[in-house]
Amino acid sequence: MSKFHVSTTVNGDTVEYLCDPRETLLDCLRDKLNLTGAKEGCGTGDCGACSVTVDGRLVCSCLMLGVEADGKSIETVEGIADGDVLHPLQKKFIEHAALQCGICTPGILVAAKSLLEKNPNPTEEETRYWLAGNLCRCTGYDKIIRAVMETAEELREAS
Amino acid sequence: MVEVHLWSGLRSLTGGLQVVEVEAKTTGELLRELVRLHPQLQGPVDAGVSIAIDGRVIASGLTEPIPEGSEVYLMQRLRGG
Amino acid sequence: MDYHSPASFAEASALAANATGITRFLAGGTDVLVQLRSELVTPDTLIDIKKIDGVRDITCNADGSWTLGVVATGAEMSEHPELGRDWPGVVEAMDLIGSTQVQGRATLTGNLCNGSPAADSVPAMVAAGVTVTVTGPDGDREVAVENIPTGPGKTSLAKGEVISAVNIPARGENGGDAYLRFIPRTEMDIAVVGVGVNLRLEGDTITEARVSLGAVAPTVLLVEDCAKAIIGSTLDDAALDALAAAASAACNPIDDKRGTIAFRTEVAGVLAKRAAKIAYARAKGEQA
Amino acid sequence: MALDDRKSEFTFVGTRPDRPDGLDKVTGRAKFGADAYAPGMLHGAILRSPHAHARIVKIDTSKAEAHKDVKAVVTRADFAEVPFKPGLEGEFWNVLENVMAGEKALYDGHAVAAVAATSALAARDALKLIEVEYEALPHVTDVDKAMAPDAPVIREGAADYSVPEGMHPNVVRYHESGHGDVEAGFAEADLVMEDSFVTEATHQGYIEPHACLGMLGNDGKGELWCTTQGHWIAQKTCAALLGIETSQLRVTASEIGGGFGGKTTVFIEPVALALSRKANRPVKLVMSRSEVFRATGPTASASMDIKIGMKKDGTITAARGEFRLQGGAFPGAPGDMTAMCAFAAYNLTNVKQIGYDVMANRPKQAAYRAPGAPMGAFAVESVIDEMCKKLGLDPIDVRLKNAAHEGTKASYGPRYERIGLVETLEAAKAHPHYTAPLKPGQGRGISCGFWFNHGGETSVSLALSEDGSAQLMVGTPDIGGSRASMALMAAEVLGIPYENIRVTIADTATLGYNDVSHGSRVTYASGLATIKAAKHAVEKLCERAAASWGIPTDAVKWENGCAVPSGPNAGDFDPRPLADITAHMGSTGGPISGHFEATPEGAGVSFGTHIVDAEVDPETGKTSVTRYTVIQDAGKAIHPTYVEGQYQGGAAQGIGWALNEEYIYGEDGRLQNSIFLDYRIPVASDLPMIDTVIVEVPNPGHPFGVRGVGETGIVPPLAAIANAVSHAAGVRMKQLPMSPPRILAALKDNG
Repeated sequence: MSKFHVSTTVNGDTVEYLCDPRETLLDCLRDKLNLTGAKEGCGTGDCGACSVTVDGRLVCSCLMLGVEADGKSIETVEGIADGDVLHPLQKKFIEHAALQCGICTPGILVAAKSLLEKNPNPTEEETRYWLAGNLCRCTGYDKIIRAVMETAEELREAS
Repeated sequence: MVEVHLWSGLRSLTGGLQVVEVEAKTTGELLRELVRLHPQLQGPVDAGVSIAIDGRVIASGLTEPIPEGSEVYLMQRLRGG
Repeated sequence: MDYHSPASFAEASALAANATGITRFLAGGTDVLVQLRSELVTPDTLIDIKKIDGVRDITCNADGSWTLGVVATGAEMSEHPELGRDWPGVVEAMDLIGSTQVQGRATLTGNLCNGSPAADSVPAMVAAGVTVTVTGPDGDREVAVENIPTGPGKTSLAKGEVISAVNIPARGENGGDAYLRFIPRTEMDIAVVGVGVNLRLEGDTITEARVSLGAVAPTVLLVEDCAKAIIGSTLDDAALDALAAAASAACNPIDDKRGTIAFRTEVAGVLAKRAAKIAYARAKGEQA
Repeated sequence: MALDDRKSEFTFVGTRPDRPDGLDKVTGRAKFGADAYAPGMLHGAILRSPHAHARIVKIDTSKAEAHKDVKAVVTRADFAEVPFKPGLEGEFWNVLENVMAGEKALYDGHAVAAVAATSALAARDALKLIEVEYEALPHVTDVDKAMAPDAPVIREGAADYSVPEGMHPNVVRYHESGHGDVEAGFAEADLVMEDSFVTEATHQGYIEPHACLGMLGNDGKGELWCTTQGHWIAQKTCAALLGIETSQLRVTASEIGGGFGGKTTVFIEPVALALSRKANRPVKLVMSRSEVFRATGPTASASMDIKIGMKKDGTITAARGEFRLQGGAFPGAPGDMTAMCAFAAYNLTNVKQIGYDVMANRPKQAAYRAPGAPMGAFAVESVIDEMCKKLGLDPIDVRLKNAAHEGTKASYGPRYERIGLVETLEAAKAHPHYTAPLKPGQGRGISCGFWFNHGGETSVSLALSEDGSAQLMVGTPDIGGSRASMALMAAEVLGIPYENIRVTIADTATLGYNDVSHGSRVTYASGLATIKAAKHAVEKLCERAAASWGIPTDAVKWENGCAVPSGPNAGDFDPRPLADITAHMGSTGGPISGHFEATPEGAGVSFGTHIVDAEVDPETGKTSVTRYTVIQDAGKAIHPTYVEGQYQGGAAQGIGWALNEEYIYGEDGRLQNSIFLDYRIPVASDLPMIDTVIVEVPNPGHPFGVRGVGETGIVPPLAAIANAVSHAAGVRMKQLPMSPPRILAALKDNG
């Protein structure tokens, strides 16, 4: 079985890897690029723990093949902070205890960032529906939703 | 002497007694005495028991002192999640 | 597994025609990858059609009809400024599929070709009278959406055939469509029942209607009795009751992990009424 | 232990600082179970039975072994030949049998063989080369059917001493307790109600699948990295199953992506080590979600009968409950816990409870947050609610009238110490939620809940650095922010800033034994041990100060992070801050550290009361939870934000259990919904904000008054939601989950 050579951009860096066509983008990020921030919680696109953006579009990296990433631009949780300056969402998640075990946190941060980029003023309902594909089993979502909405408010005030 | 209250499911192993008197100063002695007096209690003791002394549940410790006159209950070993 | 990314549908069709074993086309991949990962279906040949020119385009034609490229995603449909004004039912049906993440990849064509009787977009497309262009070794043919699925996981597409475009009719005057589904949660579930309604009015009276049901039979149903129940009416209570009765009567569901026969049959009627009211209000130009 | 130094004024405890592992967790840096890699690492995969119950006639692994990418194949024959005692008393045998089937496959998903190969894909492909010949046997998955005379026997002789004569061999444990005369009590009642209830098995649903990386050399020395609630139990169990010495296996706990009780045992860890021993290379094993559902512990399913007698004024005269719990193909279903907890909230003169532990062809049940308690509360609190309705009484008033308090003889035997049930009920009654108007179609429900909590074996070590900072090593994996709580308690004792304390979850080679993070014990037991270890260090700090001042040690006390003379007679010396003492510790007697090892036995039981509003669509039977309030006694909240988080998480899991989560088995005994698409845990859009009220009735068994808070929060929701739904729908729901088809069917039956 021949492998495919893929050249892609991840968090601004040009990277290359060889992959079997059956391997998902998530497999490639984790096993070939050592970017283990994205997690596999289900492998079926139901939990969102593997969320990344591809050319600016929020997707589950478990529902995309590694070979499809060729020529794309991918952003993962590892790229959210600007160097050592945390993104406001990251700060707010820590401050609000919007995580308990933290396994869903990378995916939720990627998804929430994508929401705020599209909609700087989401309602609670919009936030909840946007994040419906990001399962969290620890928090009951309360503090997550509060953290996202408060970040949105802060970002609006700052701009 | 300590009066040990058993759970009712154990009566079949003590000839119908639900309260058993034993001489014991610690939880470990208490279990040893219980089994000595009622050998059939070996089963539940092996399966795991907890001991409540005046309401405080000793989950597994065998060295806890049993003060004179305290109220003592034998309980199934507690498990948690 | 061989992976190909052809540059044209003709090439895609030829690849499929010449492939042996199991062949799958890869659009959004939200079903294909799940089946691959769970080893339910491991294709021998996977043909990625996303590199074909124009497959993402959403085009409004001169006659008011729409042509959608086969890998236009749910998110792209929802974000389109005009499509949802013409066909809110089709767009909302597509939008109901999966999460925001899934919307970033999932397509109408993929939803259709997966062959699930519970596919959300399919009843909406059937009600809307959508057709698809099928490219095969012998050229193109146009097929009504309701004629694509033939049973759970099965389609009428022959070896070497691939859907190359989605054609949505012109909305025209005084028309409205709607899609509703029942799921136990608010999101992320497969439809237990789905109902698509598309109708046209003259004044307050319904003159044309198409009603389709999902997840209540081996394939999505286009139910003529439902249409008959409301055509000629102003969607009064009697018409709604007749619609619900016709919808329930058309059901031929199964008991499974997602719902019971009794539940699906009952709720099909309930949702038919609710969807018809929304479509009716839309046809009248009211917000709904 | 003596707790003469109880504290009620705090500097750090009760504040809400950022958690120490926050940065790692928001940047993707935190390393969870599947995030470890090793040089030369192989990938493992496990072959699982497609049958609910089958004799394994033959396993032919030769084709898999011959494959070029495959480096090892293991079956049961590759595990320890130690003749573990089977049945209830032999938990090692049960675990071994569960992680790799012996003569029989006992449930759909039971492991039968495993491979290690050079890639994950190669390992999965190689599984297809293993040929297993099965002889299918009759199966049973329902608890009541498993107890019926004609039920297939899962395993002869698994029952223990407690099971009365004449019961089916699938009944493996029996519990009966209570006091008074229930029949006499029923005779005194103005109203007696009797009803039956059913709950399905649910899964803990942690988002992180089980994952591990193991290396075991043929010298008997090994390393294991795994996601677990307790790495010492993993160490002990793996060593036993592989026939090696416990201390030769070092186990490191990864960051853990949720457990809720489900990661208190091992599943893939011994398999990875067995593969590694055979291949002589590190082996990583990661479960798929489907494997998690099929082969790791769901909670027990239950079938229950309740009978309660009540006077017109709401006084409960007698209560009787029978609880049949199915816990998979092994002993362990917590029928005894269900029975002991069911009526624990009430002061009862006459009470009797019976619990059964029943085996069936399902995966071995594992603990799930207050294991056994939620089902019993569902049944009991539903009947009480129905009686309140019949008698026209306020449900909180009735509970207050019968509430257990200090000195009450508990339904399970002993008298309560100081408890906080009444306080939670009073807070519920005073909460604006309780009297807020309801819209048409909505109903309100309340319920109480009880859980024991646990202490357990605990070791903690604290070392001071020259610069005056402290490193604290605890052995209970941090699932929900416990490192923050530990640092707060250490800061409180040492009097140094919270930020100056680094908390590490130590591996099994660097700290003494620790029980699992379960039983709501971490903040209680590791917290108590942290306080004691810090005090131990403080004693040494005081000794050094005393020596430098030339006064007796007992003339020095510790105040605000400084050694100070303890009175006017001790002499006039300037306070010596901690950092001042540690700066010179090398030359004044050596390094300073404190440690504590014990089994704290004062966990203190816990109560909560929940209020919930639900709305039911009468045409579809769909329920929405519109408002939720959790009120629970925390004893003392160390980090209140994380206490709230525990309350909210428990409520959310309870909502899932009540409304949509269930194990669905087909006629063939196979699990039909082993993915998150069809095992429906609540998503963000399903839930409202979850309000919390932290009641603080200090636990006399902890220096700061802490009671565990992790588990009690899942006990009341099932009943509270059932009560709300029943009021909203106008029909009593007696089966969980209250899925739309069940509610709609109940509405139809009700006309």
